[in-house]
Amino acid sequence: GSDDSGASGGDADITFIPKNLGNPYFDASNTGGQKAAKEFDGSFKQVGPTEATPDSQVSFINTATQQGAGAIVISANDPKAIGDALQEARDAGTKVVTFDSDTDPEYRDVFVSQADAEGIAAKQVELIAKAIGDKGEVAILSAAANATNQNEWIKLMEKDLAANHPGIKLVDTVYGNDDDQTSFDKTAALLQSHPNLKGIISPTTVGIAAAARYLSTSQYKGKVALTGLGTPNQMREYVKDGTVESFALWSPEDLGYLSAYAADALISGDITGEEGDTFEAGELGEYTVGPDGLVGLGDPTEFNKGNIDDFDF
Amino acid sequence: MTGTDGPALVLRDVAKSFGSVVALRAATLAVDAGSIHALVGENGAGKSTLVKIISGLHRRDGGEFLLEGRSVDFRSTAESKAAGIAVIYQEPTLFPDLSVTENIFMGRQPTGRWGRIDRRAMNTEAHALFEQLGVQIDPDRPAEGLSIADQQIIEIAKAISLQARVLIMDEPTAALSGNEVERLMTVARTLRDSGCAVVFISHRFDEVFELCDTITVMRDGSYVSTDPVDQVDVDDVVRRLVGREVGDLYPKQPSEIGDVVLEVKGLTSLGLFSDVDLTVRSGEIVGLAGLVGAGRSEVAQAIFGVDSYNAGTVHVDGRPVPARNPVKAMEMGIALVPEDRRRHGLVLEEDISRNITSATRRSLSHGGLIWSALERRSARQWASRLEVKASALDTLGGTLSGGNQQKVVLAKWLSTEPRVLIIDEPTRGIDVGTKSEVHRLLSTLAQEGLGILMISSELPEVLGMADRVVVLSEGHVTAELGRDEATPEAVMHAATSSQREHA
Amino acid sequence: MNTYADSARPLLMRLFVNRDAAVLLLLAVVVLYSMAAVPFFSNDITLYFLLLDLTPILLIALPMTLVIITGEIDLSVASTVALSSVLFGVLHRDGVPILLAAVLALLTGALAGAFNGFLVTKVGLPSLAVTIGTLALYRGIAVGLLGTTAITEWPEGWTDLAKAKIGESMVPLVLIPIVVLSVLFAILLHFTTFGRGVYAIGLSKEAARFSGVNVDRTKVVLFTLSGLVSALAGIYFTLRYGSARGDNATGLELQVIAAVLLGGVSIFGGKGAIPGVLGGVLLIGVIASALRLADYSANVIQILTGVLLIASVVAPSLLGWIGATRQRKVKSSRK
Amino acid sequence: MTRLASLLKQRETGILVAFLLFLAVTTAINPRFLFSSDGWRDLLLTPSILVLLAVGQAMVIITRSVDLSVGSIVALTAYLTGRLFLDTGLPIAVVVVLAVLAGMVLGLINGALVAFAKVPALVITLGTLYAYRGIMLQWAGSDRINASDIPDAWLTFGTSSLLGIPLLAVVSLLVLAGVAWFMHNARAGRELYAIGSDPDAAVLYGLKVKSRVLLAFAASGALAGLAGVLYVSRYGTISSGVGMGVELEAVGAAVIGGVAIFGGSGTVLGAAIGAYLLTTINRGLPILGIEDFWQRAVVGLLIIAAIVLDKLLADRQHRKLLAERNQ
Ligand SMILES: Nc1ncnc2c1ncn2[C@@H]1O[C@H](COP(=O)(O)OP(=O)(O)OP(=O)(O)O)[C@@H](O)[C@H]1O
Ligand SMILES: Nc1ncnc2c1ncn2[C@@H]1O[C@H](COP(=O)(O)OP(=O)(O)OP(=O)(O)O)[C@@H](O)[C@H]1O
Ligand SMILES: [Mg+2]
Ligand SMILES: [Mg+2]
Repeated sequence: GSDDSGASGGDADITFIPKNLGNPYFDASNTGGQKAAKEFDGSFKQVGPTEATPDSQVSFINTATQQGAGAIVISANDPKAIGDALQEARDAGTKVVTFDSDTDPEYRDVFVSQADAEGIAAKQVELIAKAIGDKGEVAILSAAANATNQNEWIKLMEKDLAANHPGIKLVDTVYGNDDDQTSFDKTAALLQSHPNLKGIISPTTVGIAAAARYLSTSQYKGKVALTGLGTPNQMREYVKDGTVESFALWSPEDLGYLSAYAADALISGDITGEEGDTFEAGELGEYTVGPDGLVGLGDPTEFNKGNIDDFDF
Repeated sequence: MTGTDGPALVLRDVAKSFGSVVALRAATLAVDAGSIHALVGENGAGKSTLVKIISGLHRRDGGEFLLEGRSVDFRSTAESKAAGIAVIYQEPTLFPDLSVTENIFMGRQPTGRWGRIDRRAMNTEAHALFEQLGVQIDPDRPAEGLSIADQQIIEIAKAISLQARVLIMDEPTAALSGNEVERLMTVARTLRDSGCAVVFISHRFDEVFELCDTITVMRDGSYVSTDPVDQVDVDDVVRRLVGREVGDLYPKQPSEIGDVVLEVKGLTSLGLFSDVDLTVRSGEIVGLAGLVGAGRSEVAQAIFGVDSYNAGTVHVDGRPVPARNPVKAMEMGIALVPEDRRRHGLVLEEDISRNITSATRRSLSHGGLIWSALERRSARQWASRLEVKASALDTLGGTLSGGNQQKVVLAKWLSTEPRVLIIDEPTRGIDVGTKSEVHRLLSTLAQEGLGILMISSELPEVLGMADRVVVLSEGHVTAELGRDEATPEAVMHAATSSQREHA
Repeated sequence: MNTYADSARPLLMRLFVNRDAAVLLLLAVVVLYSMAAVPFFSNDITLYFLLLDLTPILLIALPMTLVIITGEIDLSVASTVALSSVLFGVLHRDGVPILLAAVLALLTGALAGAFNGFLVTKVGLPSLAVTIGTLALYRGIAVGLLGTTAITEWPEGWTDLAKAKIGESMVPLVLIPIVVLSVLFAILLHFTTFGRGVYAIGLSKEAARFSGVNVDRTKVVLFTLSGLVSALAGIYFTLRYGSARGDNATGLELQVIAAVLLGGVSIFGGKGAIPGVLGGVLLIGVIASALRLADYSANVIQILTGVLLIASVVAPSLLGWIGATRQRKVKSSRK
Repeated sequence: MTRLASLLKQRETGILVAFLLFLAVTTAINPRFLFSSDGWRDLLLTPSILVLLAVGQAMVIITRSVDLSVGSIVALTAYLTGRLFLDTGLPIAVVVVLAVLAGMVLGLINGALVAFAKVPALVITLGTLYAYRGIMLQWAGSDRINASDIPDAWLTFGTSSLLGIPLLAVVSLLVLAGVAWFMHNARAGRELYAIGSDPDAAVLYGLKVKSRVLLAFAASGALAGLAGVLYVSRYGTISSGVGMGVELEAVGAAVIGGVAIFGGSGTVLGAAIGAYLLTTINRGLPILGIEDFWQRAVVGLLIIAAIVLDKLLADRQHRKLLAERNQ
């Protein structure tokens, strides 16, 4: 940045808007954001809808606009639907950072990505291939049918599988809507409709936990592999009892932490979202803005029996 | 312990008001055990309200209420029931989805272990009750679809099985036919003989004088008199009840009979009536007589178009009236004052003004819009023509007494300026004073050239008012009698003759 | 000749002591209080966002009012919004001119409403049950048609229209169709024979039939209108968010019904008026907006919506009960 | 009339036949749907929670009310269960009882508002649907309860079986049997029917309408509370979305099962079968090759088909009664 760092103190007023409230994933990112705000002495709040729909998110974006928030840090429920509201906020001088789930690039200044999509997709394909010996039928248990990030990963995984893993056949994709019960029941249905299923990939924390719970008490335990994205606290039990060999995730807390710093940098004018801009993100060190305003957190971590007890989130 | 040492039931100076409406001022009633006590009064005199106070449905605002000498104050109908009071309300209180047996024993079914209802015992008892009443009703069938008479029987069976010491019947005979009334009276007498105190409310004086031993008259929510039945006659009672002399009950004036206005040919509705032919001329009152259930209301409703029919034609002034289209029928000059005024005639929760104009809205609207001022002007005019007793036009229809409700319905239909008026049971549940007013009105209307088709179950009314009588039995026309031929015997004969013996 | 007063109550009392007046008064109080106490609330942009957010509810509340006054209910409205939104999107995606696509979506909405009406009148089913069924059916078709995708390519001019402001002001353009439709529905309900029929049906279906009201036709018309207006809301929804999705407007039906009931419409039918309903919708919207600005969470807004709805229906009977008790006391002390 | 004939005429029979037919077709296509240990388990287990809610809902609908707040009650009691496990270390039995009692209290609030304020249940429970859910969310914040917070014994309970029948299914069937007995054989149960058949007549008749309405809502609340604890036992995690929208499923199950929405007729058994049919169809559609996305549409069609059929049967019955009377 060109200005001295003193400019970032005091008036950085940051509003976090998660996909929905009551989601532990965003609870963790909230913690990270809060921590960062304390460090750079900004004010922080998290508001959001009770249901993960774009229209309910728009009301909260509008409110932040009215309040003249310094920056909105948001995980988008739709790449387009909240775009105009964000544009409106930017017109009023509010900076917009997306994290976790992006909007179209023109609606925000910076997207803090939990890992680049290719990396996530590749990691999950790698884990499932390892678990089933690179051969057999697999299925995907996703979140909502419209979730941007999920669909992108699924597309990339399909490509990766077709290109590099001819022995693995993706037979079905089902949607658990990030709802425990639905994900649980969908897992049961998957196993029945595909008797030869060898593995399930669930690239969502809610889905993988529900699927693990189903598998752990069913006849398929140990026979059908499960991997995907999950939090260590939710999955610890199933890794220990052998239902799940390994899974991956980045640290949502770090994600929130980094996003808050990115927001602060935007507010203070340290960065504008141009490719090549750099900023300090506290204990995470220096980050550089990539093409299309992308800021990558880093590669996801793989969790397994060996290391899972080292994490607590 | 029958109350030989005093009346079973005493109410003294009971008062009750609903908001600003004073229903009872100072009502008094003393009924002895082993007696059938008539309670008579004009519509709105407060009879039903008194009944509802006795049964605990309403709480009195003031006055005394003694049951077998002890002062009581029921807060719910359950309490009065437990104290031995059975009530047959003006409105039937059956549960249509439940079986007849369950209807009789609801809330006090015989139970066995674990509080399990003993269905067998209940059925046996129901059979016994019906045997005692001499009726054949399947105790297992649901109450839905029962005729009014059968519903009334079930109410009575309920009361008997309660072994009530006080039985109150609020206009139980209003919808019953001759022999059904007879049956009811027999039951009432049996109950009296077993020591029960019976209160009987009715507007039909012949029944009152035949059945009861004592008569209490009420007027305007207050007590007027109590006399043994053999010390008064109908005229005394009527005078006390109305508070003035009542003129002729059937003030039929001769009128000039003109062309046919309504012509019905071969009207048939499967299972209800068939091949009904009818004509009504202008200035003529045609009585449509028959037993309850003969299908008269159905014929009227089919003519007016609220019900459909399978065959036949209806013409007004020679022009065909389309089937199942009441709007068209109204436009062409048919008006129907239905039998059940509280359900079909009025919208109880709407005010007098809107009720009266509800059939003429179309003609009252200007450029498609309705203006309240026009509406009120028309309503005011018709309400005063019929002398509806109310202070303001926004009085709700439901708070009027039966007679005044009937006037509002009449106003509503007369305001459509019909060519032919079909009027179903014009004076059912209406007191004598108002009754003669309604009759005078019908007569005047006929004189003004209106054709009137009058359905009535009261023979004197038919004979007193009609120029011509058409008799319906089991859905078939069994006789058509001129005013001179129409004797009670001739009408009853035709009304009871079945189609088979007729054909 | 008998003379009758127009009313037993004085004119002023009739005007100011009723449900509609109470809702509108409450609305005024809440607005004034929020302007004074909630930061940013008095900005003119508040009104802009408020109206944009409330547009679908305001629109659907109009036919819903009439439907509920006849004693029926339509739970399928939000699903119809989604269905028309998705259909609009699919047609647009497949190259149908956008106006034609809108018209077809509107027609589908009307058809969906008419189907409800058909089941309620001709088959004689209770509307609560019917529309629970079509709630699932219409939403299911919407989700089925689009699957995982959302259609987000819309011509700029159209999406801007949904958010346009009138001139330089902060008043959104959509206010104009809302006002026009509100006036039309108010006239239909309060000043036409059709409207009288609607009330009569709600108070007594049978009596209405005997007075020459075509009960079935009236209901079919209302359900069709309900579907049509819901489809209109669906198109608005699509354009405002630039996104046709199967899960658009999830849960909106309960919000609409809550607002309508808060506005004084009786769930038993026969009672209610358009001004009160508009007041009810705005009241919920204003409270939610003020709470959000005051940084209350969405949960508090939910709780308050629920409590307000209950209070609005319980209050009259509570007041009645208090009145009756007092009257009884006065009477007994007079003795 | 023979017993068999009268059995065939029951409304429940039709829906049971539909259920068995669906089961047969799906199993024919994929035998594992029924003939695998998981298939059999899921068939019985998946509907268990909805059965409880449908039974409660049926009791309320039979009295001519409706309870839209059950989904929110499930959420509140499920979260309460989690908190009790997490914060108090009370024995499981005590926690279960407390959660059921809490559900009952929430139901009583509904019932009291309906019975004493004489306000239609649809409005009241729509209000408490919002209020209870909001309270749960406010209380829980963004806390989530995970399987690791729940005692293992309780989690095992949710997945283990007795003689091949999952315990949760055993619980729900026992509750069903108890309530069915009550509705058929107890005076209070019959009074619920009477009240729903004609509320005005019930008042005139002297039935204790208020306390019976309270009873129905308390029962519905208590069953929702039970559903809440069982939810914890089966799914282990409790998030903000627990039970969202389940109220319409419960009403749908009751209606499909032949409970008349205007009260007075239908049985809790029918409602339970309705719940079985609904959930099983949800699970079975993918096997029939119907894409995930179309499932809701099929469920909707099914609800409509069920009520239309029910109406046609009821009309026929009605005409028969009239004919009997006229002969
Ligand atoms: N619930 C109520 N609310 C308001 N007014 C009422 C109510 N019940 C009765 N009234 C009024 O009280 C008066 C007495 O009515 P009631 O029904 O007791 O008369 P009645 O003698 O039984 O008449 P009828 O012979 O027509 O049955 C009438 O003016 C009636 O309008
Ligand atoms: N409560 C009812 N439910 C169903 N059908 C009825 C009912 N009442 C009457 N019906 C049908 O209509 C036919 C004739 O009915 P209704 O008793 O109204 O005849 P009516 O001659 O008009 O008698 P009235 O006008 O004296 O009461 C009956 O045989 C029956 O089929
Ligand atoms: Mg009376
Ligand atoms: Mg009749």
